[in-house]
Amino acid sequence: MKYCGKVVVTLKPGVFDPQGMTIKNALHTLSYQEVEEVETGKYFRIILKAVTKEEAERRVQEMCERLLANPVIERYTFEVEEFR
Amino acid sequence: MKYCGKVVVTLKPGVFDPQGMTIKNALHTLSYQEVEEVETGKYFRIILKAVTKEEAERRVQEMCERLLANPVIERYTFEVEEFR
Amino acid sequence: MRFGVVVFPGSNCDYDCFYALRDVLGQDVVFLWHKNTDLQGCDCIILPGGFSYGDYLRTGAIARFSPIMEAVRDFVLQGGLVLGICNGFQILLESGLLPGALLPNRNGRFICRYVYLRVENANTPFTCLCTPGEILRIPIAHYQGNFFLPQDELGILTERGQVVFRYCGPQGEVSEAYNPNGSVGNVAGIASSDFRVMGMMPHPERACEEILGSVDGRKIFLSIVAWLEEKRYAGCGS
Amino acid sequence: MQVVDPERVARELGLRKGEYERILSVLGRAPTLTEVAMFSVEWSEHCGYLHSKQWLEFLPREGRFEVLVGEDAGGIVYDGLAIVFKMESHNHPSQIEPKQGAATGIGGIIRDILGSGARPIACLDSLHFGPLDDPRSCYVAKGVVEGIAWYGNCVGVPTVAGEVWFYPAFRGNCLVNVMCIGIAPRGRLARAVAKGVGNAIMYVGNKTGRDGIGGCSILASQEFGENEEKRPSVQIGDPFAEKCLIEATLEALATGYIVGIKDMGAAGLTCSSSEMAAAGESGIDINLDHVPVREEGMEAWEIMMSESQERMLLCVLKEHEEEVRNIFKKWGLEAEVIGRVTDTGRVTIRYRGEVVADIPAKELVRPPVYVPPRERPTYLDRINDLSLDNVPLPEDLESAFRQLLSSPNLASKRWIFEQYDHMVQTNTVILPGKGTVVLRVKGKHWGIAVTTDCNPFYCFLDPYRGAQIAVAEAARNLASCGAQPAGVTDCLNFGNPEKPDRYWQFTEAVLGLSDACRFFGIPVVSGNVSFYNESPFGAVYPTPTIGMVGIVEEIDKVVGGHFVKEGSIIVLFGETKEEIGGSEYLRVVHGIEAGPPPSLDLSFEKRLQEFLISCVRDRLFLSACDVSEGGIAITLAEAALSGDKIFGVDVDFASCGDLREDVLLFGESCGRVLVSLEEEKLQVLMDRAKHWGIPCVVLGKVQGEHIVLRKGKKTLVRLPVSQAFEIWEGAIARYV
Ligand SMILES: Nc1ncnc2c1ncn2[C@@H]1O[C@H](COP(=O)(O)OP(=O)(O)O)[C@@H](O)[C@H]1O
Ligand SMILES: [Mg+2]
Repeated sequence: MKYCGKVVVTLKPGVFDPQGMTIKNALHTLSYQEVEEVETGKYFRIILKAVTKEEAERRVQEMCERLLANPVIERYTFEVEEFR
Repeated sequence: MKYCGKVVVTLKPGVFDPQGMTIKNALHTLSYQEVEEVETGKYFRIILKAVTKEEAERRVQEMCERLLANPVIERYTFEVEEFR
Repeated sequence: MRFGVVVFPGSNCDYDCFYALRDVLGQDVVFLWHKNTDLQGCDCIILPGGFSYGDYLRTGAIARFSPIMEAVRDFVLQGGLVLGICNGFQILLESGLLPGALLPNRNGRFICRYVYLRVENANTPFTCLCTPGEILRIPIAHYQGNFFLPQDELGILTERGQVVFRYCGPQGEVSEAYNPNGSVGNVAGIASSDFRVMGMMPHPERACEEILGSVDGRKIFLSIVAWLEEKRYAGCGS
Repeated sequence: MQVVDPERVARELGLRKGEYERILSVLGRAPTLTEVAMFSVEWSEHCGYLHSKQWLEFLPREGRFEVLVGEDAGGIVYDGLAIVFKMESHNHPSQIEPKQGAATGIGGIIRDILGSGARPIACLDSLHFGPLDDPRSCYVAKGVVEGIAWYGNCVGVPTVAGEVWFYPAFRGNCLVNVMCIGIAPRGRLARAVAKGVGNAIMYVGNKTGRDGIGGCSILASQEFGENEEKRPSVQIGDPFAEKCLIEATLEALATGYIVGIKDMGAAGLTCSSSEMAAAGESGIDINLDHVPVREEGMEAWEIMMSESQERMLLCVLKEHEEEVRNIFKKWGLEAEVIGRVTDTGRVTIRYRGEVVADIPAKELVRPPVYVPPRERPTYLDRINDLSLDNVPLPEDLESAFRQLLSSPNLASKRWIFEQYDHMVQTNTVILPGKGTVVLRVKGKHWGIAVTTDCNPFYCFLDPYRGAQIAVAEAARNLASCGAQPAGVTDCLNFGNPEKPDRYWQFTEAVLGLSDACRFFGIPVVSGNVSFYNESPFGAVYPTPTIGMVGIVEEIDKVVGGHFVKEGSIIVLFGETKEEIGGSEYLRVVHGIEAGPPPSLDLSFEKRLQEFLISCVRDRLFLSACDVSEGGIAITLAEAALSGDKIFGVDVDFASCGDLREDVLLFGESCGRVLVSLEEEKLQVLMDRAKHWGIPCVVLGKVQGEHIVLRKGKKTLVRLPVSQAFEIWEGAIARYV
């Protein structure tokens, strides 16, 4: 079976996000004054083989812990679905 | 009212994603052999004011078109929900 | 006494370090390929600057899994000296050999320029030839040099003297005006609690020759030499 | 197989009717789809130089030093070392996707240098954008700089110098010209040949995808429309792979098993295979089934046309394929034998068991030549009739001075070069922003000075003289720091050559470039032509960008452009004439865009260059920089503001002749250089200048906290240096 894991890695609260700031300013310049906050993050879409969805989830979580996110500054969320 | 738009920008299919490839290789080295593909993208979380959800959606879509994604190489998806 | 400069794919200051050590300072130095685990009897390992694995994902995130990093970890446990410069610093943080993380620069851009550093602790193997408070002029060149550590942890680090360099003005003023990248407390370099591992964003190897505009970087390499010599002379670690 | 009409495909890929007929006669049959694709890229303007080749033959190829003209890059030899350099454009991709477009431009030019067997040691960039207050232009400018920074910094080749211009003419079509310099021992240079029957053709680097298909035939060889269809031709750069490719390639070359090498840039595998075969008087037989591909189901023509980046084609001595392969594998790159050298003289391409192309290599690399009509544009007479009487003398010259200081064309470029790692490889002796950039060569006592120059507005006013001024300025820049001009590379950016007025601009500029280089004895060792730089806003200014490399004989004697010592004497060489046409002053302060551009005296320039070199050799100067755009006033400001320490100046123009004050301050007469020196060397210098016939006046001193510019008793400008610095340093950053 194939699964697709979608991972979002964002900065922890309190960690300065210069990119988000720059984009917010740019949006203001483009006259999107209503924007109050922009937070940036990384997105990964991982196609993997696994026997069950649970296994796929376990593996994706491990990948997040070990490689995709740096726990000092980042946190992650993910979801896994069947892929066809 | 406040809304939260979550935007994911990824490369168009067929556009080379060197990051994804390098991460895939790294995952293989870390013995996640089951990984078949890694695609990278950018994630933005935008908090904005709007009168209705529809308006918020329209504005977020505009921001994607005008700033967050370059249609030459990228595409985007987003969802908007109420924020409190 | 021998230096080893680790070569990761994407390192690009490896040769600059090698050149500074061998051709300018006359030291014995070898390259260490990241896939090997034999440290070839080196007394000090240098993780050089550059873009290991293109900085794809995060700076240093992939390089820290290179086989040589296992050996470096053991080497540290045995009291060996490790200096991480720029990308090397980032790798040390990702490996957990030093605390904290490096975020993108506050202005969101790459910055290449000379900065001034104040030596906060002159009692480390990497600064023992400096005087406390001495000011060094050394270039930076990075996109992610914005050092981050939660405030309480920074307090402890400072207390223990692990903050080795801070960005400062030409007279040693440590202030926001002289903070190029937004680092907490203007931190430019830190050491481990046993002072055997140091990471710094500025590039001492770029400041070893008069013709390049500064020789202040020599102090760092020569401190290592002096410290190792003394240790050898004493016959044991200090 | 699907039935397609090759003639229709040929048309769609941009081949002209006569060209299709020539293909028929070359092959003696109808071409296959793959063959049409191969001809279309090889005979595109970008690869085939259809409209420019015959003009480029005028360019001088000889100079003071031994000249190397290779397949992809050229260079000079000094002290047994080959210094190879080349410039190339990446205009259209950068306009569409600024970051990736510019990044892949850097990647491409680095591979060109690498293909000659040299280690890339520095890059330069010459950039032309629309005004920064135009949002799209600002976006393009930011993206381009970011792309160059990202790619260049990551591969570890310092971007050490360049230039940047902002004019409305570049709004719809920016120019991104990038130059790379490499060095190698003379005997170690590689060639782009395939020879020795049975030797392997090896593909190395990244995998092939569908990116950039038709990039050079379509993107770089046609005008810019609003045509969305052309857009997917942009590629994504992979600087990490490029860095590994550099190291692996140099390691492979050192084994001695590499017979030939060529980068797969524009026109990809088609161009590299056919040109290597033709250069080696050989044939090549390639099986595309062995090409590492990134996507499934790629057609033969797609593989042949793909412009995927970070790839090279090698010709490897047979029976040594494994050794070479292992080097690339060690660096994590693809390396596959995809074919063999034959003696048929043909490029034979097989795919899935069929021969999909079979073309005589020599025919493929002999594109048609066109010399369309050319005609002097009518705007020239209208725009070159400036009379000083129609230019009112501003009452407040200080405010004009401030205005110029904050013009992005004249302001500090720190915002740009600080984003570039200009120090990696630890060779940069004079840093950007501090005069002409100088690189040392490790283990030698000499060094290399580099610059790019071209004022596109001058070229618009007079392409012939504009090109000559570009050459003269570049040479003057080099000579100011003590370097002997040694070689030129160029990048000729023009509009649609099929329009007679654009073509005239092109031919005039080439002749100007060629005459000036020949006069100075500086060979043009390499270059690039970029046509079709037009958008719905019109054609760009004609822009023949000059990249010049010079030799500094004694590296420890070079001087920078900035003042270094309080109390030193400021001297101006050269004559200030009543010239204001084409100046930034006229444009910015009066809103007048008119010429003629300043006059140029080539023989004086040549004498001045030699004089400067001799003075630097004898350590007469503390600093030296040439006077160009913005005139003496701006040059003084630059010299005062660009050092590690900021200085004031006190200068009197009384002895510069009886000229209008604005002309004195802001006129852009050629052939002038501003130096500072110790007072005790003044007499020696004056005597020497007299002996050489170089006009020389003492302007004043480096001193105080103000920029003070006077004419006799009258103070024209008196601005605190701190204020001047703020204006000048912040001008570009204000927009971005
Ligand atoms: N696009 C650029 N990239 C890198 N360096 C640049 C760029 N534009 C300008 N510079 C640097 O900024 C300094 C000033 O630029 P400019 O005024 O054009 O130089 P010059 O007076 O030599 O013609 C030079 O050192 C130049 O190399
Ligand atoms: Mg210039």
